[in-house]
Amino acid sequence: MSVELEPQGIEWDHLDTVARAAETPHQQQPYEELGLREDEYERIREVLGRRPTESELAMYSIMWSEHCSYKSSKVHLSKFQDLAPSSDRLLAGIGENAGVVKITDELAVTFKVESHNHPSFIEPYQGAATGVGGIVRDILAMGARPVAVMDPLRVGAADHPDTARVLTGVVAGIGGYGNALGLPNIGGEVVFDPCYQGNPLVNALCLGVLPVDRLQNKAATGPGNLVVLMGALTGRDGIGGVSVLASAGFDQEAAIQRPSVQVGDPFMEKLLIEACLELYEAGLVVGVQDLGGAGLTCALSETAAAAGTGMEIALERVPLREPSMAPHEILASESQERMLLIVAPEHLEAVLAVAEKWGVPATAIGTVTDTGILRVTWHGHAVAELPPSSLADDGPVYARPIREPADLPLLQADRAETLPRPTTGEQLRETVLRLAASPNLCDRTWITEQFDRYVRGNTVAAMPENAGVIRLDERTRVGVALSVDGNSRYTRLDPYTGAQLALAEAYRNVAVSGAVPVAVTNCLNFGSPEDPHVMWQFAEAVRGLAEGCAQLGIPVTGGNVSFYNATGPVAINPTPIVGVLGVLEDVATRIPMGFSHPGDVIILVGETREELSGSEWAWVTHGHLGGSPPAVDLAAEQRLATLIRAARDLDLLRSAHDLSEGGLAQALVEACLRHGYGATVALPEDAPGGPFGFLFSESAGRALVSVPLGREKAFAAQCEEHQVPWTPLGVVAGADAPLTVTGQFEIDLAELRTAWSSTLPKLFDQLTARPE
Amino acid sequence: MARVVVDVMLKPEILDPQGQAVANALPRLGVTGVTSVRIGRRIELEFTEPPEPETVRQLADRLLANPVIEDYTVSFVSDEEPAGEPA
Amino acid sequence: MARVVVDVMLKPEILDPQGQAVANALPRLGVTGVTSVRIGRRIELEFTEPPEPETVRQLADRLLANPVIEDYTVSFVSDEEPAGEPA
Amino acid sequence: MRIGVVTFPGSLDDVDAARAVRLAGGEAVSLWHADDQLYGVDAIILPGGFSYGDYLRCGAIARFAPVMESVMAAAAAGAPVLGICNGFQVLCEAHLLPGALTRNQHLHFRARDQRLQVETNRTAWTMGYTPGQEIVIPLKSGEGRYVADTATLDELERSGRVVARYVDDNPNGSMRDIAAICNEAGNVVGMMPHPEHAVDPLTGPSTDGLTVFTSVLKHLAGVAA
Ligand SMILES: Nc1ncnc2c1ncn2[C@@H]1O[C@H](COP(=O)(O)OP(=O)(O)O)[C@@H](O)[C@H]1O
Ligand SMILES: [Mg+2]
Repeated sequence: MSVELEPQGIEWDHLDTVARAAETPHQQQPYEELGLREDEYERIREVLGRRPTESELAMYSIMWSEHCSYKSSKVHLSKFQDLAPSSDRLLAGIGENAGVVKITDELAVTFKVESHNHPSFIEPYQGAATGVGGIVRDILAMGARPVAVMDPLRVGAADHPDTARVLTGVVAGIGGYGNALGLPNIGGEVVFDPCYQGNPLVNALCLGVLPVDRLQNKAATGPGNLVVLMGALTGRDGIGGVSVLASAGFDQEAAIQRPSVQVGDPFMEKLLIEACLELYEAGLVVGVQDLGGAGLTCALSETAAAAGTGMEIALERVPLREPSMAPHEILASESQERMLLIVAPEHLEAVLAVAEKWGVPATAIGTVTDTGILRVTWHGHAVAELPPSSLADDGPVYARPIREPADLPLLQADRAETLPRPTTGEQLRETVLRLAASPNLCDRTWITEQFDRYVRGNTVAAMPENAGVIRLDERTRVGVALSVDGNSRYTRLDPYTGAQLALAEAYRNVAVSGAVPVAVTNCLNFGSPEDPHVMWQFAEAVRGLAEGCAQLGIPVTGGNVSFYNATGPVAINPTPIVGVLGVLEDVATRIPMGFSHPGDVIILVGETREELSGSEWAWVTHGHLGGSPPAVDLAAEQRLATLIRAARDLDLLRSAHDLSEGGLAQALVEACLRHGYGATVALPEDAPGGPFGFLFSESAGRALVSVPLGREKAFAAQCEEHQVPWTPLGVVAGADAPLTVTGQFEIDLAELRTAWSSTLPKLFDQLTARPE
Repeated sequence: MARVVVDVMLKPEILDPQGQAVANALPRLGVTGVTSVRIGRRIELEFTEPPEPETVRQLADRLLANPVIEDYTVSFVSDEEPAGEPA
Repeated sequence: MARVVVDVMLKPEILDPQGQAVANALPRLGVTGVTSVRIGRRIELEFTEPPEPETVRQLADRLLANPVIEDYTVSFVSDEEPAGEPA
Repeated sequence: MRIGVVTFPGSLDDVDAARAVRLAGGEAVSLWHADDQLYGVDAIILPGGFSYGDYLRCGAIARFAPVMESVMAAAAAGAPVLGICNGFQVLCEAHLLPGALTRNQHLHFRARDQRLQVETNRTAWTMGYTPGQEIVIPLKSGEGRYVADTATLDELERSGRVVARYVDDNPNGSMRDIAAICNEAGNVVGMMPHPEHAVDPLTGPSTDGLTVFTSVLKHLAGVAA
């Protein structure tokens, strides 16, 4: 369905062509309004040997934006590759649309997390929905079938009126798009913090599966091959949207002169997925690239640059939703649900037939050339003529100034370990209940019930389990486990350690599920790179993550950077989100998180130190953020991971749950409530920080396990062998029996469940009146 | 060019939870004196030339509305009235 | 009793996947000559007495419509005249 | 026995329905929305999903897909037809079943493991259950609230055509807690929850759903005999 419409009311003599640009070298151009610096504009003129046309200026301004060019982060991100541990599993890594990890000789998976923060503040539903759509197309572009999504979210204070607007909209949007696309949601995070009040974080992760030999790439090779645009019609959606919003200081005002909001069409995306997979299977495409931020401009320049070829594009052949669109608008449009295909001429008919079968518009809009020049014409007039690599690869690169925040020493000196603490059993009891009911630790069901976790029939574990587990092969039952984590309070106190703690937690969540961690993805959400303090946080976090991955021997396979996240003038807490992927030879051996058999022995593995700074307790009960985050010991995390798998293989484990925010107290609460069994535990006499410290410290490298009665000695022997400290705590009690901490307190399970599960409904239930 | 508007509303006896949710939210916005809120669908169609009223009625009956739970009204709008299509 | 109708439609430049899906289905029902279908919401409110136009506008702005992607029109319907000829 | 599973544009749980048929011991045959025939299948499943994006009304557009002509004819001729979730919505839009499915009362999409009571085994798709049996299978829908006028509801009750009801709490405001109904002959069943997602202990909350698929195979065997 190729509708060629003569643009109405285009005054041809106003069209800025290459010829005209050459004739009028001194014409003023609005490069600053488009976010380009003067020296960047000069460089463009050098590259072209003339002033850019209106279309070229638009193309450079988007491609050289922070979002597309990574100009501030490049010099740091290189650490991921420099320090990358060698892995024979990695089939594609950083630089591709998403990293690809070999699971068996036949099967590979690809996964990546990306941000859609700023659009989600302006229009939460559509912002989140198109965020899911965007990452799904990245996965699709690798040749994979998308099979699951996850959604790490950060929003403002739970009781702030605007938080209801953002959270309910974002959750509805993620569900509205993901559910309609037929992708199970298998996990995520929701964290409330005032620092995100004017700038929520909506990160989305997608997992895809592909036969090893179906791996696709984006290179537009083979001069003479055709360039085919497949998917939704092109409209004025978010012109300069992602790039401008994610690249300029963002605030309420910016929202006023917003680009037109991108609206997602999951139905079209579903058809696009099926059509692409059919094309891959039939071997009908030479190259493929998704259209995301920077739309056609990005897809054209990246595919040509990757192959070192050129292109001849007839822009008027692009099917438009709005006939009056000008060339630079078509090039910049961020309309969703579109893919770019490179197709051999003899296969065009077959490709169009597949598109037709699925009811997806597809049109040949140009050809690959050997000129090394991307030439774009509009009804015969050349509106752009440039080297694609100058857009895709040779953008500006900045080593931004870096300075440690002046307030950091003071902040770190203000330790939570010195805060007044509960002492009596009664006070401890109240604290357990208060934390369990706190917005960051309470039951997520109100949110996760809005997501389909079953579709496609391969979900072996999902919320609220430690990690999502997906079966890849029904016959062999091989599968993967995935977890996404991040704690921005830790990172605020110490970005290097904070990033490693995020890595450690995701690694631990995957490990306690029984999987072998093999690969990492990440989304780095930070403030303005023009602020030296933010840039220092960024550099430290990247260093911490890169060195941590090197030590754990698992490579970073891809990710995304989101700068300019701030509420008013104040940057958000630095928020690196880390996703870890693990392999399960047989998903039937995954380890559940909850207590399930009365009489099972409850054991805490790992070392507990008195570490309360940055903790959920300090935040909830004192609104306190200060001191140094818990120490990281990645070697200990590895020993814990090995222990858990060894014990699992010997049938010594009934359940395992990682300890994180809220410490042992919260882990007990979650393990009890998962299947409705109580527990009777006693705290060790010599506990560091006393009963309180033992319950609420957030020391890393720990897990709460339950062991069948009679197997505890065998388990202890395993702990010895793997040099992991262990502390027997007690036993799993009966169904609906209370949670008892001997000599301290007892909490009726019903009371505990009510406290844990009423928070989100109370906050958000009736506040969803706006009709959809 | 001819424009037809089909308004589809849930039958009065069918519960309209969306309308109810809006009604419940009104006091919070300081709006009082609202006795009922009903939310339906407004469908604007552009025809190359004026369609047979019967064609439109059938279309509404078979596709645009579900007579089991919905009522609809058809109106033929003159071109002057502000349009909802790309300017 | 006063009846107010708020019609909410997506802004012209905003993609309307619903309208598109319906438009694509029409030929299968033998309906041709349709150049565009846009689907929005019709919201009928009953007030005990005629509200301030400003009140209704604010209501539409803050609750009934999403000004980021939608336009709306408000009409004050006198009880006699129907919104269109009932089918 | 060959059970057809229809794929409309936007169908999502078609692969799952086919898997369930295989696990029950049947042969799953995939049918395409544009097909003008049923390739001799013995029974038909309209799977869950968002056919045509659920735009306009769930099932409203799918109901006009070419394959539906054959499905309606087969249903009239007594062939077992099961509509799951979106498939149930299509069956109502096609007037193969009375009533309609509307927006959940709480306005949210809701996915949960749902307890149901099977009310009758006098249908092709539930003959393997015992009346009154309680089962747990996933429910996942935004428009699952069954509505019909009082006369229709009374008639459904009187003629024993309420196939399953929600127990414990009603997840969507469905009238008379209705989760599934059938036509007079009992060969056409519409069911909001997803039995095909409760067929394997590894991926479902139970295997209670498998009986739906073994039932139809048993029914067909009986018919054949
Ligand atoms: N937005 C979300 N979407 C899907 N699942 C979520 C979301 N938020 C939290 N969850 C799930 O809820 C459970 C608890 O979350 P969290 O406390 O962050 O787990 P952990 O601390 O072990 O990583 C996890 O299974 C997580 O995947
Ligand atoms: Mg976490």
